[in-house]
This record gives sequence, structure tokens and C-alpha cells, in this order.
Amino acid sequence: MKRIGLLIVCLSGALLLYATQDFPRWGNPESPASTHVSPHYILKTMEETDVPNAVTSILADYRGYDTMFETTVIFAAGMSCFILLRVFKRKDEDRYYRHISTGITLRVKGEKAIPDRSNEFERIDTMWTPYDLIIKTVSRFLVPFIQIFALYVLAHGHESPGGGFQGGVIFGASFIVLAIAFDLRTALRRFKETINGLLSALGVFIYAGIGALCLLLGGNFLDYKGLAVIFPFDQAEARAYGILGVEIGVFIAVMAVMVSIYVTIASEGRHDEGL
Amino acid sequence: MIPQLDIFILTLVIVCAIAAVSVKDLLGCAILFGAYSFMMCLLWAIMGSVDVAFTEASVGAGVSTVFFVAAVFRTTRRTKD
Amino acid sequence: MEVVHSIRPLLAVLVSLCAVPLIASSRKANIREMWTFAAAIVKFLIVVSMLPAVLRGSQFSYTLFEFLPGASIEFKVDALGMLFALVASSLWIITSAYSVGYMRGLNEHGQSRYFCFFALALSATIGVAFSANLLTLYLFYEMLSLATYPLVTHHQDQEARQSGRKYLTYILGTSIGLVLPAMLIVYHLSGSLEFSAHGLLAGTSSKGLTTLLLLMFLFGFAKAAVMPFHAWLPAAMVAPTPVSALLHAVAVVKVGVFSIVRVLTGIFGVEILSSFHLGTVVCYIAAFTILVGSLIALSQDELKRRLAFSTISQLSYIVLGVALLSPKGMEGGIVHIAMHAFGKITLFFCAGAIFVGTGKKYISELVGIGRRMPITMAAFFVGALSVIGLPPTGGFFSKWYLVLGTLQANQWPMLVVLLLSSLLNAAYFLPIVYRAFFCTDAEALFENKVQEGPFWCVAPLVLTAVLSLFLFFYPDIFFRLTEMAIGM
Amino acid sequence: MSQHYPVLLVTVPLLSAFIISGLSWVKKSLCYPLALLALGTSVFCAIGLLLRVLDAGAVEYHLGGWVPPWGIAYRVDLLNGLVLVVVSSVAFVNLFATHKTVQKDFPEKMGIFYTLYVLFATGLMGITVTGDVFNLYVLLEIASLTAYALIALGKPDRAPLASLNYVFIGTIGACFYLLGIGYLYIMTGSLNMADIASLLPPIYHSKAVLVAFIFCMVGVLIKMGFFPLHVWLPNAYSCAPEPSSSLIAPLMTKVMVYVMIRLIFSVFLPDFSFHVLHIDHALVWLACLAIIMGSLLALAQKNIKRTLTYIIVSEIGYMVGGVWLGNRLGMSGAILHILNDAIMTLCLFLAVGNIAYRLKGLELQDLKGLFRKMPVTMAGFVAGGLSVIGIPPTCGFFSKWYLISGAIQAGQYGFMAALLFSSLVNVVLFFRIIEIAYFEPMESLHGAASGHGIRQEAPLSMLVPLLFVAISLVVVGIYSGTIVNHLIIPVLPKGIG
Amino acid sequence: MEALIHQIVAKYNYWLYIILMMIGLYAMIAKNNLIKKLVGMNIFQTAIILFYVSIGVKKGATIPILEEHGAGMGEHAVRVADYINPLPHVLMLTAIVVSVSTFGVALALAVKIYQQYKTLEEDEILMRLREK
Repeated sequence: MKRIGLLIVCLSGALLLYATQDFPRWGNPESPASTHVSPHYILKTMEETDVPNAVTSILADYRGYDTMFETTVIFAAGMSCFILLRVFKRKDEDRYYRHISTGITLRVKGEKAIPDRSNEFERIDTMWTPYDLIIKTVSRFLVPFIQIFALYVLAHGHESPGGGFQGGVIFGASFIVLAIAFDLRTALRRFKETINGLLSALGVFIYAGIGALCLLLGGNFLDYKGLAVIFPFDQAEARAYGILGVEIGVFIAVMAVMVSIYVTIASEGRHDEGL
Repeated sequence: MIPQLDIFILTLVIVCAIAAVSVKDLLGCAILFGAYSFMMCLLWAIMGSVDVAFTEASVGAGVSTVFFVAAVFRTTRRTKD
Repeated sequence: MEVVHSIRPLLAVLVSLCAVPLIASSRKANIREMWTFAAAIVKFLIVVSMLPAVLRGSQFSYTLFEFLPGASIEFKVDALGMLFALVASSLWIITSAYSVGYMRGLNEHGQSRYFCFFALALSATIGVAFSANLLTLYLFYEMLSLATYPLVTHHQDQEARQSGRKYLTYILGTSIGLVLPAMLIVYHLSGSLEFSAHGLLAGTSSKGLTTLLLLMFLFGFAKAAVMPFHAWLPAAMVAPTPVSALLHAVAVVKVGVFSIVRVLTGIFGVEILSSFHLGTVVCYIAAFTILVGSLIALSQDELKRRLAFSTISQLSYIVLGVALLSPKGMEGGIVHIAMHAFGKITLFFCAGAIFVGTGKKYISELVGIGRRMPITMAAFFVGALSVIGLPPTGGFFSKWYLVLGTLQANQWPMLVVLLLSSLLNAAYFLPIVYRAFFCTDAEALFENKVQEGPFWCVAPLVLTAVLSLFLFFYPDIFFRLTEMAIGM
Repeated sequence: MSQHYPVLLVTVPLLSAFIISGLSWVKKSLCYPLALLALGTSVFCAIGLLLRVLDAGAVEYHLGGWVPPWGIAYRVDLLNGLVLVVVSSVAFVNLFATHKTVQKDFPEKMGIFYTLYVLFATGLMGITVTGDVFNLYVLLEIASLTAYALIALGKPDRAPLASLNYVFIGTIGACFYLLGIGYLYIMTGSLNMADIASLLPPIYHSKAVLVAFIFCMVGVLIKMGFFPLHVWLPNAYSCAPEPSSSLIAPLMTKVMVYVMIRLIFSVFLPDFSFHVLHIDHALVWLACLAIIMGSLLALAQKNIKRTLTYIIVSEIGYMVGGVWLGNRLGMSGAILHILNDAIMTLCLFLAVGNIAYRLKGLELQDLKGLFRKMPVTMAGFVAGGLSVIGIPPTCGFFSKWYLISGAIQAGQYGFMAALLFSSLVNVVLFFRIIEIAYFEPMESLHGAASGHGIRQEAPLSMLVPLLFVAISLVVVGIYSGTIVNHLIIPVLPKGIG
Repeated sequence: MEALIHQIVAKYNYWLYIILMMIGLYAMIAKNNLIKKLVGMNIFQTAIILFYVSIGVKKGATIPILEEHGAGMGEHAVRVADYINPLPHVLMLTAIVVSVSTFGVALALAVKIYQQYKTLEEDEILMRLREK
């Protein structure tokens, strides 16, 4: 197997190398890749979409259809992880609780359980996670800033690098930080599974819905300038706002899916204990 | 861009890649993989594709490493190769 | 010769096809058999209704759908097809009656399945008879192969399984492996598959390729049981006797022969065959089959197997006759389709009746059976005469014309073969009859009181025996059709 | 509205997939009807689109209102019009047929299952309809990703592993394709199929284009499971749960064959594929190998579902070989076989699904006395089998007809021999199964009073689709001449002799 | 030799991505541990992304975000050669997303397999399967 693998690898590598001879010189502005299609985007993005960041304008408008499916891929990944790992019935193994005031750990056998919100006992994971005040405090401080930064990234996708996707990932990461610093249940209490599922669907739905809305307004699918009919913008602005709208959709979907994938993997789909 | 820095990072990328696939511990593999992604993201930033770099920094070096660690936490660190 | 566009050929095919769901759905035996009879009679009437026009020299044609130019699913009723259809549909009525008697006599299981596939097989047969081109013929040929599989394996025991396997291997294997490519090559060469009076391949194909195609077709239609592709026929004798009777004396094997005749006349054409001297090749293959088949038949003790091998050799008569390429020979060969059908089905009916009546299958057990079932054995005698080709039976004429054909084509070796095999036929049939009637009380295995099989078994075989006698005196209709078929 | 059909038939299922997954948290019972509605709509759109293309010629649709090559464009001609109808209707029928099984197997995850199901269909339809090479890649990933999940839901002992191997190999395939279009992009600077096709001819002889072609082809061949690259296919398809396998097996490979044809026809024009580089003979021989090996491996299987998967492997050989014969007959045979093979694979897998719904296992010896137990299902199975064998008037015969005559015309008698060989092997395969189901158990058949006499037919909602498909086998076969003349011959480009 | 060096220097990014791709592909094919294969898969994908990004590079150009003065109706101020080709970046954003999605699903599968077999080594799993 190893030998065959090596053979295949070397073969394809040799092929690719062989082909590089015909490539235009690296970084050559005259190469067809840089002269055929892309100049249009650079020259026209401001005029047509009113978005200085060419990447964003292409991502969400010129090739917005790709991006819709890209978001759908994320969504599909979330759904796949869910359907693969999620188990609804509770695995009745022993649970561990810590008496808050004394710090004594006690072990409850079988399916008996102390209600989660009781104020003298707190549940701790089976694989014991250290009770670390510094991490908890720091992350508690950090999370709002992470989230604000995420929103900033989303909002400034037009002028600066970033956009819905990166923002969504960062926002989701904030919940993951929460889940790691405290425990999975804390994070889940703040971000219920149902909400999560609904949001992940909603996010992609916003994207595709805006596209459908443009269709209903008489344009082609995802043709944002149709929005100019109902909103008081000129067409370029309409496109800019349409881009913002879909970016928001991407943001929501990506955030929700990232969290759900993490939670599902980290807890083997039981959503009670995790990393 | 500065060619020396460029070359340096390129070599680092390769080193991280080889290390990631050959280290005998999956947790270490996860971390090396994160490092690899981060180097890659630097490389792209140097090449001027800031959006891709940003995405890679948040996804490759960030979230997917976390997924990776979570998966290792749920399975095992042991690997034969 | 004008061509009438009429749906009747299609109807003739569809009748028994439509009967299938009715038979399957009807729970009571009587209703089931009522449907069978109805379908059989209606089919026969439709066929007969076309007879006068055909005799007047006109043709019926109906195109179901066009698949490719020159290769459509199309029906055409000409003299040759008419002859075959007439034989098959008339004998179906008799056989249905017989199978009612037989199946009830042995109260077999799965009777409705049996009758369903019986009807299916019949419509396939009529479809072959009326097909206007090779594609249609191939379609119904395959349909027949599949429809007869459940009939052959009706008993569903280990033996049936083995022989069913053999049956399919030979029939499907050859038709897919040989006929299909040959058909496609023909289509590629000539751009059409329509049977035409002068053949399609004239001028389009070299000698080597033509020979190859000829052999592919000759062996590909393995239902004709040309050696070495004959082994399925004795194996298929595990089937219930009516099935053997209809399918292995009439439908299946005759379909094979009929297809070969069609291909030789309609695809190759007499001219190209004679110009390449390919007729002789076929003649020798057929002659070989005739002799070897008869010799093996001599050595068989089980009655049905002996009949099977005799069938093998008799089929090659037809191939031989056509391959002689002389008018008389062709005439004899084609008429033999009808004559042999009536004779051989009588023999099978008798075998079945004996089995139902006494449970005996082996010839050595039949000594003196004439005392117990004289009518049956008398019919057996008539059938034997017809197959041997002696007057006063229809078989005589076909044999006679075959002999004339050999003379006409001055193929002396073939003449010798024919005479020799007739002797062999006599040698393996007459002793049975002789020892059935003339034997001392000491060696007789049956006591001296008449006890025939059930009425529904005996009546049909008497009828067929009478028919084959009748054909000696009034064979005209078949000869008319034949002469029209070979266009003289 | 009709000018929006191309996008509607993709986006309606897409939108409803999101709604379904939302509903799965709120009201599960609505998921199935909604999925049915969505796929029904896309069937409607696909048929409407095909009719539109038939009378008005190829349809272009500019997404976002951007003209290609700057924006993404859909381009629908008769070829993908036909494939669209196939994909949507197969997905629809299968959805209808497998509802009971889904209810039985995934009670609380039904909503998500249908989400993935619809997304898979969406991905395939998007692949078929798109005119942009990169958009094709994204949709390919959607289809693959959902397929991984749908497959992994099978038996817990084998399915996840099979699915993970599928992930690896499928990703390699997709990445090769991505590399290929990357090479195309660096040479031409465009991603739109028509645009690339117009830019390529001057640089036909550049090494990069050659390598681009090789990588695109290899990627697609991996994805379709062409013989030496088929290793993932049997495991994945046979371990998948019945509803998914009867969805994925008929569609995935066929759509990939379509992609190959599309690449040959409208990206690298036939001129390049057949005249500039002379690999067609080599590929036809590979196809022969695929056919023969597929048939032989199918003979070696003990499990009916695995047998079917290996039959698929050899059927892929039919289509690839037919395409690379390089003449009109072979091409039309291959395209017709996309349609026919989809139908017959669906028929067989639905029958297997019904059997699995009643029986424990699918090993050959589990099928004893099945003709007694479920006659209708077995009738459907036999019909599918006959079509695979190629018995007229089932559709399998007619595509085989075209393929063989194409082989004769191209003088590729090896390919003809391979086709005949595999038909004969299929005879053996199916009659082996039929024998077991029909003869065994010997003893109980004659003694009427025995456990095997009892009738245990699958529920009606599973039988009706099966019979419908079985009948459509014959109907399509009867009209295959019409289909070829009006739908397939017109799309064959000029370059083909 | 000189020419080769020149080749490499001219296109060293392409060479580099090919090397990375070979590493990844080799890991995918030859490694025995499922997660290692996964890592290989990701390296493979990032290598391709690197390739695409290298396509877009232009010597002496800046990131594809127009300066403010280029805003409004001032195309005259915008020179194509000043800005890096943005199209490959967009494509690669999609590719990254696809790769992370595949990664997540594959990890979920790996966890599922581990639940079943308590190992991630392919040969051990196959051994188990053969035992059954």
C-alpha cells in the first residue's frame, strides 16, 4: 500500500511539475488569470456594488451564488454531525457533583440526578475538569470583546478584510471559549440546542430568502438591484445592502453551526459533558 | 514583501506539515496542525490575500484545531504512525 | 401482392397476453380453464380470419412502434408465418384441453401459474410467427425463453432446477452471445432488419463474414437444437407432459427452426447462400444432427427422452430441407413444420396419457400396454407412422418432398441420410407399438382389461392422431401456403 | 415564471431543506410532506424546462443578473435537461417509496434525514444545471457531504468506516477536479464553461491544459467509481441504509458520468478530447476491463446488495466506454444508458429495500421462498434484472443496442465482447438469485402447509412506486428510439463522427 | 542547472504547493491512523488553496481593497495592476469552508468509529471486521 501510494503521489507530483513549465511567470500582472475576467471586478466594484473590498463584492454579489452554496455546505456539515452523533437518551452512568460551599465532591449512581440549577450543588464532569478561577474570570471578561469584535468584522466586511463568515466563526468561537473555560452545560444554558438548530437554518434561509425576494421583485435570483424597488436606494447601494443582508445570514448560520459541531463532537452527541 | 521572510515561512510550513503527519501523538498532531495552518495564513497574508488569511486564521488555526482537540479528547491520543 | 394494414396480428398476439391477468386473478379452477379456452379459441379464430386473405396472396402488416429506421417492432402476416401460426394456435386449443386433464389427473401445484405462463408462451410464439423483422423476432424469441422457464421447472425440485439451469444456459446464452451480435452486425452492414424476399446481405458482405454470421444464427437459435446445442431438449423433459408436448414438439423447437428458416430466406437470401455454397455447410451440420439424434434415440429407454431425441433429428430435417435451397426441398422442409408437429404432439400426448394412467415412464415397462389402453396405443402408432413418414399420414408428404429436394439439388449424400434416418425412426418407434400389442401373456405387464386414461387426456390425442391422418388426404392448405412462402 | 425554471428547480428544494430542518425542531410531522412538495416542484420545473428547451433551444440564466464570464450562468440544453428530469424524478419517487423505512429506522432524526436527502438532490441538480466549473465544484461538495452522512447512517459496525473511506477518496477526487480547473483558470483566466471553451483552442497543445484535462478526468472518474478507482463504491453503497442507497446508487455515478460528458462536450471540446490527445482507445480498453472485472466481482458476492453495487461498477464501464467510443452511436448509447441505468438501478434497489423491510438479512440464503413471500416485489426485481441483462423490450436492451452498434462502428470488438460477456454474467447473477427465491426450500414447496407459504408483502406505499418504476422500464424502452432521436442526437456536438 | 534554478525561483510557490500536496496525499494514502489521514487530507486541501492564492499574486500590487479616493465615480484613479487579483481569493474562501466542513464531518465519523471499535488504526479495525 505504502509503495503504491508513493508511486501515485510521485506520479501526480511529477505531472503537476511538468505542467508548471507552461505557467506564466509567478506574480506576472499580464498573466491571463489577471487580465481576462478579474479586471472587471477591480474596475467596476465601486460603481456597480459600492463596495470597496473587491473580495467581498465578488463573494457576495458577482459570485454570490457560490457563497450561498458554501454556506449550505457548512449547514449540511452541521446537520451531518448532528444526525451522525446526536443521541437523545441519557447514558445512565454515574454523575459527579461538587458541594459549592465545602468543595466536597459526591458521586450519584445510575439515573438519579440532582436538578442542575440547585444552588448548593454544582455538577462537574466525569473526567474531572480543574476548577480554575483565573481561566473562568479571564474568559468571562474576554467573551464580550470577542463577540463585539466579531460583530465589527461582520459590519466592516465592505471596507476591510472579513465579513459574515469570519465574523460568524469568531462569534461561535466565543461560545466555544465559554464551553471550554466553564463546562458544556454552561454554554448550552446560554445557547440552547433548539435555538442553535433554528438559527443555523434561519441564517442560510436569510441568504437564500434574499435571493428569492429579488426573484419575486422581478429580477433574477440574487439580483440585489431588485431590492431598489422596495427600499429607497439607487441600484449600487441596493447591492451593497443586499450584500450586507446575506453577510448577516452567513454570520448567523456559521456561528450556530460552528457551536453545534463543537458541542456534538466534544460530547459525543450526548450534550451533557464535554471538553 | 521580503523574500527572505517569505522563504523562511515557506520552509516552516513544510516543516510543520511533515511534523504534523509524522508525530506519534494525536494531540501533538493537533497542535502542530494548528501551527501549520497559522504559518499558512501568514504566508497568504504576505501574498496579499488578506481575506483568505483571515479566514484561515479563524477557521484553520482556530476552530478546526478546537474540533480536532475535541475529537482527540473523545477518542484517543494513541497512534501507531 | 397488396399489403393490408390491420391490427389483427397484434390482436392475435395480445389475446393470450390479456388472458394472463384474468387467469392469474381467477381463484376457481373452472373459471381459470374457461379463460384459457376462451383465449385459445379467440386466438385461433383471429388467425383463421386472416387465412383467406393470405391465401389470396395479400399480407397483413402492423407497426407497433418505430425504434430505429429498419428496426421497428412490426408484425407481418405472410404465408410462412401463417402456416406456423395456424399450427401453433390450433394445437394450443387441443393442448389446453389435454393439460386440463393432465394437471387435474395428477393434481399438480401452482396450476394458475402454469396456465399463465402457458398463455404467455403462446403469445410469444404467435409473435415470432408474425414478426416482420429480426428485432421483433428476437424480442419474442427471448420472451418465449423466459416464459417457458417456469413451465420447464414447474416441479420446483432439484432435478427441475438443474435442467432449468441447463435450459437457460443454452437458450439465453446462445441468443445473447450469438444472435444479438450477429443481428447488430447485419444491421450495421445493411442498415435494416426487415425480412425481404431476396435477403439483405447480398453484395454487402464478404464470404468469410457471411459464413460467420450464418453459423452464429444457426447455432444462436439454439431452440432448433442443432447439435452441439441440443442438450437442453432432453433435459427439459422434466416438464409436465403437456408442456413437453406443446413446447418441445410445437412451440419452442419449432420457433427455433422457424427463426432459422426466416433468417436463411429473409436475411441471407437464397442467392447469396447458393453463390457462396453455404447451403451445403448447413446441410452437413443438419445431416450430422439427424443421424446422431436418431442413433441416440435408439438407445433411450425413457419414452419421453426417446421422443426428445427423435425431435432433435426431425427438426434438422426442416433445416436440411431449407438448406438444400431447391424448391422441392424447401417445400418439404417447411411443410414438415406442420406435419411433424401433429405427429409428434400425438406421441407426447400418448406418453403423458400412459404416465397418467399407469405411472410408467420407461419403454421396457410398456410391454403389453396395448391391452390396457388400446386407443392410446393406436394413436401412438399413427403418430409414429407420421413421424417416420409413411402413408397414410401427413408425414409422408414432407418426407417425400424432402427426398425430391435432394434429387433436385442432386445432393446424393443427403438422400442417403434421409433414407437411413427413416429406417432409424422406424427402428426406434415400431418396436414399442409391436410389443405393446403383440406379446405373449407371459411377458405382458398389464392384465387384459381396458382402462384408458382420463377422458380429457384421451380425447385430444385421438383428435391429433385423426388430424395427422386427415393431413394425408387434405394437405393442400399447407402446401398452398408453403408454395406461396417460397414464391413459386 | 417559466424563465426562472432553471434556478427554481434548484432553489425551491434548497429553501425547503432549511424549512424542513427548522420544522424538525418544531413539528416533525410536516417534514415529509414538505420534502415531497419541494421535490415535486423540481420535477415539475425540470419537465417544464425540458419542454421549453425542446421548442426554444438552450436556455441561459444569469444568476445575480451578471453576464458571464463575470457572473455565474446556468446553461440548460437537451442533455442536462434530460438528466435533470431523471435526477429529480428518481429522487421524488424514491422519497415516496422509502417513507415507511425512514419512519422505522430514524424516528427522531427524520427531519434532519429529509433535510440531508433534499440537499443531496439539490446538489445533484445544481451540478447538472450549472454552466460554471467552480460552481460545479461547490455543488459537488454539497452532494458528497450529504452523501457521506446519508451513507454513514447504516449498520453501525461497517457504515461509518465505509463512509469515512468514501470521505477520503471522494475528497481526493474533488480536489483533483479543483486542481484541474485551477490549471484551466491559470491558463485562460475564466471559470465559465462556454468562455473557457472559446479560449482553449489556441493553447490546445500546452502542457498545462493537458494536465488540467487529466486531473479533471481523474477526479470525475474517482467520483463515479470507475474500475481501478472503484474501491470505495461497493462498501459505501452496500452499507448505506436502504433509503439512502436507493437514492445515491442510481444518481451519484450517473451524474458524474454526465459531468464527464459535459467536460468533454463543452469545456474541452470533442476536438481536443478525441483528436488532439489520443487516449480514447486506452479508455475504451479500461472500460472493457471495468465491465469484465465488475461482472466477475459481482459473481463473487454473497450479499445481494453488494452484488448490485458491483453491477453498478460494470455499468459505469458501459457508459464511460460508450462515451469514449467517440462516435454518435456510442455517445447516444452512453447518454441513453444514463437514463436507463438510473431507472433500473432504482428499480433493483427499491426491490431490495422492500425485501430488507421484511427480511432480516440480505445474504443469498436469506432469500429462500421469497417468490411465495413477496411475489410483487420479486416481480419488480425480476423486471429490473431483465433490464440489466438486456432483454427486450426493457430499456436496458436498447441502450446496449446502441453501445454495441457504436462498438461495431468504431471497430472496437473488444468492447462488444465485454458487453456481451457482462450480459451473460448478469444472466447468471440474477437467475442465481431467482433460483434461490423460487426453488428453495425444496421440501416445503410441495407440502402446501408450511411456514414458507405465508404471504408477507411489503406495504402498498412501497409496492406502488416499485411497480411504477418497473413499468417505466418497459415504457422508456419502447420510446427509446424517440428519446434518442429527439433528445440525444441533437446535443451531440459537431466534432463527433 | 541554471535553467532549473531559474525555473524554481520563478515559480517556487508552485513547487512548494506541489511538495505540500504530495505530503498530504501520501499521508492520506499511506498512513494507517484515520485521523492522520484526515490531517493529510487537510494539508492536501490547503496546498491547493496555496496554489490558487499564488495564481492571484501580482508583483508590486496591493490587497484588493480600493483606497477611498477610488470610490464613487473615480475609475480613472483605479489601475488594475495596482490590485491583486481578487477572484482566486473568493474561490479559496469557499474552498476553506468546504474543507472545514469536510473536516468536521470526518471527525464526527472518526468518533463514531471509535465508539464502535475503540481504536482508530485502520488495520486493527479491519482485523475486527474479519474476526466477525
